[in-house]
Amino acid sequence: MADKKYETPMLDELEKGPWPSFVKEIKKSTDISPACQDLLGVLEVSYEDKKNHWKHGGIVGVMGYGGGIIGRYSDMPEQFPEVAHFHTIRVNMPTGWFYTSDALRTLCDIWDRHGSGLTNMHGSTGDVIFLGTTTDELEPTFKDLTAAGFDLGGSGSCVRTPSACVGQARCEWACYDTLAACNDITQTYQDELHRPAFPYKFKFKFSGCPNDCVASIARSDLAIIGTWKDEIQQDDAAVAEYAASGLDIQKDVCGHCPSKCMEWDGQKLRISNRECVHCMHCINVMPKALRPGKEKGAAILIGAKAPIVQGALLASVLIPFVPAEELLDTIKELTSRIWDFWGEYGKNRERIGELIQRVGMANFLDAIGLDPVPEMVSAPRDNPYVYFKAEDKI
Amino acid sequence: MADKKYETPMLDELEKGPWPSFVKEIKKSTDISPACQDLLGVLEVSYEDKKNHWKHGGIVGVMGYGGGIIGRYSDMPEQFPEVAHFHTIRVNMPTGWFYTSDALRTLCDIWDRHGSGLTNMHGSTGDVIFLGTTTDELEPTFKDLTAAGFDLGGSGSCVRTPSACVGQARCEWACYDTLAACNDITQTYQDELHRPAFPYKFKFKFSGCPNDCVASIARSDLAIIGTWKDEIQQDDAAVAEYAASGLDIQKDVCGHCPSKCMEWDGQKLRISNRECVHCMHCINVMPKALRPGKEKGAAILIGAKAPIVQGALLASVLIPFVPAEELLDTIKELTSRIWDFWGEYGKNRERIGELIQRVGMANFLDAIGLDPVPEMVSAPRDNPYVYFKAEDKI
Amino acid sequence: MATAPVKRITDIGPPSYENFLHPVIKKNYGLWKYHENVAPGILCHVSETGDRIYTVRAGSPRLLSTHTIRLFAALADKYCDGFLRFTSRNNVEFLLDKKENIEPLKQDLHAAGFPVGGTNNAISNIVHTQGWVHCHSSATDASGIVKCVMDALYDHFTEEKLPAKMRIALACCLNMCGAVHCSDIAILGIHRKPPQVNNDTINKICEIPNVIASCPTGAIRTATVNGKPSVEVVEEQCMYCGNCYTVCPAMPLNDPANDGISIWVGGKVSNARSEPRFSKLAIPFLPNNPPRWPEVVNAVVNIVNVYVENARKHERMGEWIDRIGWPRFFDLTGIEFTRYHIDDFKNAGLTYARSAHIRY
Amino acid sequence: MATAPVKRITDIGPPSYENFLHPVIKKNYGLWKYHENVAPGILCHVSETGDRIYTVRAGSPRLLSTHTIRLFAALADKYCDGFLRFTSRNNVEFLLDKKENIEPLKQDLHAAGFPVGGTNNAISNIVHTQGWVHCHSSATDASGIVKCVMDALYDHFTEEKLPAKMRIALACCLNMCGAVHCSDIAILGIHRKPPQVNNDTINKICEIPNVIASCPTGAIRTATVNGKPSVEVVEEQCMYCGNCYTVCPAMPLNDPANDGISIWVGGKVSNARSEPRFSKLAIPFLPNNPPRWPEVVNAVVNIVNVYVENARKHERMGEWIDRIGWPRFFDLTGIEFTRYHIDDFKNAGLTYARSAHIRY
Ligand code: SRM
Ligand code: SRM
Ligand code: SRM
Ligand code: SRM
Ligand code: SF4
Ligand code: SF4
Ligand code: SF4
Ligand code: SF4
Ligand code: SF4
Ligand code: SF4
Ligand code: SF4
Ligand code: SF4
Repeated sequence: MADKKYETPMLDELEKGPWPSFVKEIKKSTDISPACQDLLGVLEVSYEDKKNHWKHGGIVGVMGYGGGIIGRYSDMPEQFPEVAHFHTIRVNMPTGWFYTSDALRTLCDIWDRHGSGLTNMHGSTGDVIFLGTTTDELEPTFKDLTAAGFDLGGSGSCVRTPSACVGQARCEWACYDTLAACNDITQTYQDELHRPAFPYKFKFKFSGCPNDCVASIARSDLAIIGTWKDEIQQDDAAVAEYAASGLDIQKDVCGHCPSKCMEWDGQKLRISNRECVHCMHCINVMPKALRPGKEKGAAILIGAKAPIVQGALLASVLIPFVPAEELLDTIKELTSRIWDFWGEYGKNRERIGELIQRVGMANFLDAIGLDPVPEMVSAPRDNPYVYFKAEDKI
Repeated sequence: MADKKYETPMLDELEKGPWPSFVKEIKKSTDISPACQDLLGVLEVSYEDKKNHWKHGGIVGVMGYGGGIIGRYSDMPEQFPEVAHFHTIRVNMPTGWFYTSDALRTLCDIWDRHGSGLTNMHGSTGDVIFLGTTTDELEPTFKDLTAAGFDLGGSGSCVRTPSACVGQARCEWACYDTLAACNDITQTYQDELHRPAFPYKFKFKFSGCPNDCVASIARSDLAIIGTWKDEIQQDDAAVAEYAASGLDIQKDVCGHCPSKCMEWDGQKLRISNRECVHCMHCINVMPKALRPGKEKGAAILIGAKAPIVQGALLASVLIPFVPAEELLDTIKELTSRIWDFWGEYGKNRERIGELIQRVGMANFLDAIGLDPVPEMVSAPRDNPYVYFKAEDKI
Repeated sequence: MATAPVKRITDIGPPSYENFLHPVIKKNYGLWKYHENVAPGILCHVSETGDRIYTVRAGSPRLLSTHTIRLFAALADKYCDGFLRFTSRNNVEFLLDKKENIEPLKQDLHAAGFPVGGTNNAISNIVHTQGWVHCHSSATDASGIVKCVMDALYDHFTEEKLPAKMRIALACCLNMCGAVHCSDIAILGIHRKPPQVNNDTINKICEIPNVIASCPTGAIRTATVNGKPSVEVVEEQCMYCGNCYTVCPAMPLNDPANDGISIWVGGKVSNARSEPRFSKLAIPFLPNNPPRWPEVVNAVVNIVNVYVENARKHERMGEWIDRIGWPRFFDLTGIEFTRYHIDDFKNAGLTYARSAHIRY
Repeated sequence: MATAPVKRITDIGPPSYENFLHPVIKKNYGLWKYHENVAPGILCHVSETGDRIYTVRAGSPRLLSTHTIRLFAALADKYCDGFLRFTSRNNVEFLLDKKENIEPLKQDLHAAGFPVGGTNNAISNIVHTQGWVHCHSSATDASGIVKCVMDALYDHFTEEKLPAKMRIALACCLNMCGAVHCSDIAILGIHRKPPQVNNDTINKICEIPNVIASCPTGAIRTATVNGKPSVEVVEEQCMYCGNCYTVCPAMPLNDPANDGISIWVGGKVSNARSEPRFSKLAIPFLPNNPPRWPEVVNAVVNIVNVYVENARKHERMGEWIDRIGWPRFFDLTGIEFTRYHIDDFKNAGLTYARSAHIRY
């Protein structure tokens, strides 16, 4: 650790306590870059002032890319010259956040050479965040990254870095290969990822089952959620073992089944698979006894987003089920139709979810050439304000 | 029955079949008034044309009243002169639709003298509907009605005829005296009922318990729904009898309890009354064993309405519980504050429910001087778009 | 010498219900302890005092001649000491203190063509409205369809063979006079053409700004036609609600070829088990086909049958659909799911299925 | 002689994950059969082949120095043949094929200050954002509050003593980078003053029509100030969302006295049991009180404690509140219910309690 440059009594308080301390991390990095000292300095000021000391980001980037860098300037550049520029670089993580120690060290080496030595592992979208460098260092960092086989993630109005749950790599419930799908989509849309050309951002997230461990339904414009179509695979002996070991199957399993489609008579568990909504609960509770069915695939949902502008949205069902083998083709075909429509009709800063809200799902379906199915709605309309189309009238 | 005046082959089809026939009723009445012949005639034309033959109602009424009469004119007056005028008179029914045979005959006598002899027993709001007379007969009918102790119901932008379920007169579940309350409110607001002075209509409905047998929650601006605050009265011996007689208490009673607050171990039924939402289901299924608690009263809900203009609304909770003894005073106090606000801020044809939607519940509560309580919402807001008031900021 | 004018009686309100209560009811007012379903259409309420009152409920077409009302009055005199009432669904209820009077009353009613039933898990009377009999707004008839549907469902009125209560209602236009919007099955008259503006009269008989303001979707704008101030309707923005017509007679929207019926399901009013809720669109359009409306009757009967076959005890229509899901409802009933089922009014976004809870 | 320019490498995307998979994972890819919760922070996945892979999950502050990343790399070399990953909630997971390596790894991690835990029914890491460390939009810090809250909830990370999973998240402004809006407990930075328009620069650096269009509530209108085109904000219509600031730097809305924190509860993402749902407002405002934010920490700890004491097994926060009702939630937590809890945005009407299902 380099010598202390500023008094940071408030930040020092955050070195205390059992949870690992980000302040310690910043302090540790002061030997990598002088920017870390100034970051501590300006952050202490923020802690005193109760406000941030950053200016609205300017447009900085690497040659030929429109995204991947978040420009950031201090509003106290004279006092903290080392963070006068303090841009972040979003590095597209390997799908599923898998690394070898070598790969990690490679990233560290690059960042120690060109930046603050501070990172986020990872950003909320999933990227490796290189936290803080100057404009001059952007291009050299990029060069080293690509040479090492890494590339930038997304920012701005483009495809954002897609992410996937651990999936079949380490999870018994993955109903399709989330890692392969996510990686394929990431590679397929490299141009759209690096060169913002959309009305706003577009996020893909891939979860292998309805537990949705990458929160795709809450945070992605296109959420691919694994599921199955046939019967839950059931091992009666293992069910009996759970019961014998004290699990109250009636209460803890059947009692929480949202579709009330399970019956337990003390001996035999009966699932009305026809009514099962594929919530995962029973499987979660008895992983040795129950497993997703064999006819695997995914549901595709559309339009999740945070509150800005017109209010937050969860994703809604677009295609209730696509068999695993057809998944990638379907996603790509669908995506191109969605982007065509969005590109033409989307307003500036209008996410696809908000556009659908604005034009209505039925019109959206017409535009992308999908037939309406009841799975798309929680219930049919309750208001009688129906716009009948001319062709349906006399 | 008077001689047939028109061929009505289509209507004749509606004399067939087991359900009592309204066509027979009209035909029966042809001996009372020639209007019934012309009504059959014009209705047959409607059946041929597939559209009604009535003109938009004009303003007709009795002296000093603004409501109670629905003006109606035929659009084929030359062909059907007897229904050229065919106004309805809304007669305020006795609360709870209770009659003696004499009272009914009194009404029949009046109507045979002055109108078509056709009625609706009753209109959707609850009135006795005298169906069809001429402008000239309105005042004489009114005179005879009041002489016999009857008065008109509401129409136009006024208090509409309040209605109540049978309540304590014949129902073991009534948590307050719906008939007394409804009758009192009807009498108290005679002026507001007969002389439209509001932005739009205002309906009161009184149900003795959450079964809501007058559909108050769907159809009234102020819905008074009986309920109780303490524990469900439980007769264990009677519960055992139900069980013995074959009722599956687990499945049929506990299994449908929306708050999952009942437990049945085969011997004893245990209700966590603290969590009970007072839905009535268990009581409905076991009326001999379970009864509403002893601390009785009502919840007051506001703002139900049909779709026009901004979409249908169910009523929403305004006061979660008022003890039975305080109910009438509370309703009146509340009503006067509501009307003050509505009178001042309500737009033309804006029901109170829509006004609340427009200004927001919190502002409405401020205006009528009620404190917000969590019972008013199904859940607190999920969007972070909070308008903080100046007094809560620094 | 002029006679003094008779003082005009006004604002007296209805006569007090207390005048019309059966003595057993008066005595046991507020003291009822429980009730029994004696038979379809027959209830017995038992008081804390041990007294009993029997109710015999009969179906009615609601549109009643005074002849029929007098008939009911006579039956009440014969069997009930003259006491009777009507229900919130327009049935007539005879109130008896003598059990032995039930059967003869039933027989007399039957002879006069009035079925006894509608209690407990039966289909009670259809709440309905004026239709072509009296209302200028109507997109369909009311009494006629009700008659046809109840003819077809007659046995469900006189017997109790449903899993739960079933409430059917009909309204002849979107004003929805009656709790149509919260019914197990709702039959709703609809228009499908925008209003035809009467350019000659509108300026004389209506306030044009009011007409414009009346439209929930802002489909109406000012226009000058033949030099006269008028309005025009943007066809794509009109969803035929008729509110402009309610406000202004110069905006009629009847159109026999396009008027018709839509069917809605799964609503309820009671708080029993699940919360009250609106009915949801099942069939966007069926033609008006008087006098027997076979398309509507068949549609309703089909839905009732599928429900009866599939729902569990105590499940109202909407609760049953909750359990099986809408896709299966459409599947089982054979009703086509169309773009019109997807909401596109104000809160449409909240009806999209925002979870991976999907049945296959 | 000039050297040929090195071809610039672009659009290569990330290196393939396949390069980074542990051999046991590669072999058993897609063949996992079930898993066991060995201990807090330790999972064992068992394959159809009988192979096992162990996961040791350690908490991380997310803001990591390369020093710490190198430390993780070294531990991975020591115990895991160099294989590790990070989770979607920013924990680090060491992937071991040797059970006997678990304990020593745990001890090394512990010695370095990194707790093992966060699996199963524990409180996992707090998903969070940049805060004062890097973002110009922030109404509060992120890492600082996370540190304080996790210090207080430390035992809930290292032990599994909750009725179900609990996900806490923090976002420093309404942009909500992270799934804050669907968390069991969400900590959200908020502004409470309208933007202060910089009348000198706005016309130069922003497109005024864009600024006006950016406002979800239409609170911004054109104005001329000192002869220059600018905008003004109608204070009553502004709900401090900051969208105008995102679009235009001349609309800053930081205000130390009024910026602060709101707390939201009961959201979830998974489809397990109940559908995914948004978090709902619990506490409208708590002050920014660095460095330890005691008000926020106490509020969160209180909610966690009340939940732990009252919820049933398998009930996530929101599911527990479903059962007991919001009135009781406010009652048990001692949180005041205010006018701000009642929604008044677009779909507000749908949040009013439209039934007589009431708990007393
Ligand atoms: C770095 C990161 C937060 C973090 O600490 O992890 C981040 C940081 C910013 N986000 Fe974000 N967002 C980040 C993930 C998210 C997510 C989560 C996700 O992607 O799963 C969301 C919510 C999901 C969504 O997209 O709806 C998110 C929703 C927003 C929004 C609101 C967008 C909306 O449609 O509602 C904005 C505002 C904007 O786009 O103008 C925003 C804008 C920003 C900006 C660029 C600020 C701005 O107004 O220009 C922030 C730059 C901060 C800085 O100085 O570094 N950020 N942002 C995350 C990206 C790292 C990465 O690439 O991995
Ligand atoms: C007679 C009756 C239907 C029936 O056959 O029973 C009726 C008939 C009319 N109603 Fe109604 N409404 C009748 C009960 C209702 C109800 C049910 C209720 O009160 O419980 C409703 C739904 C509940 C509600 O108020 O929201 C109802 C909602 C409407 C509406 C829509 C109001 C709204 O706010 O959405 C209109 C349109 C209007 O007010 O302009 C309306 C308008 C009308 C008019 C006056 C037509 C018009 O546009 O001017 C109808 C006159 C028909 C005629 O020619 O006789 N009628 N109307 C009912 C009154 C009889 C009575 O007094 O007992
Ligand atoms: C007579 C009447 C009240 C009145 O003042 O006129 C009435 C009377 C009774 N109702 Fe009702 N209800 C009456 C209209 C209603 C309505 C309103 C409506 O239909 O428009 C409802 C709400 C309907 C809805 O939810 O859509 C209604 C929902 C109930 C319920 C709840 C049913 C459910 O499970 O959802 C019960 C409880 C039960 O039946 O188990 C109930 C129970 C009863 C009981 C058993 C109460 C009692 O202990 O006396 C009465 C005999 C019911 C029966 O038919 O078996 N009553 N009841 C109404 C008869 C209408 C008719 O002729 O059929
Ligand atoms: C490693 C990770 C995926 C990844 O690719 O990184 C993961 C891995 C597993 N999840 Fe998850 N989940 C992971 C994030 C999530 C998320 C996303 C989030 O938290 O933002 C969710 C949705 C959270 C929500 O609903 O708000 C999530 C909801 C679940 C659930 C459903 C829990 C519930 O009852 O609602 C299960 C099933 C269970 O635990 O019973 C589950 C189960 C699992 C299992 C048991 C799956 C398996 O068989 O391997 C894994 C071990 C879980 C554990 O922590 O005990 N995982 N899991 C993520 C670890 C995050 C962390 O560091 O804590
Ligand atoms: S989303 Fe499903 S498949 Fe993916 S890690 Fe979570 S539990 Fe496993
Ligand atoms: S997955 Fe969910 S819905 Fe299906 S049976 Fe299991 S608990 Fe029930
Ligand atoms: S609403 Fe309740 S009290 Fe009134 S009649 Fe119906 S069941 Fe009885
Ligand atoms: S009244 Fe309803 S909520 Fe209360 S215990 Fe009975 S069934 Fe449950
Ligand atoms: S529903 Fe419409 S058409 Fe029918 S009576 Fe009411 S206003 Fe008239
Ligand atoms: S019918 Fe309704 S939507 Fe159409 S113009 Fe008239 S008011 Fe507007
Ligand atoms: S939540 Fe807001 S303040 Fe925090 S990083 Fe995202 S944009 Fe910046
Ligand atoms: S902060 Fe939001 S609401 Fe306020 S003026 Fe800016 S965009 Fe509009």
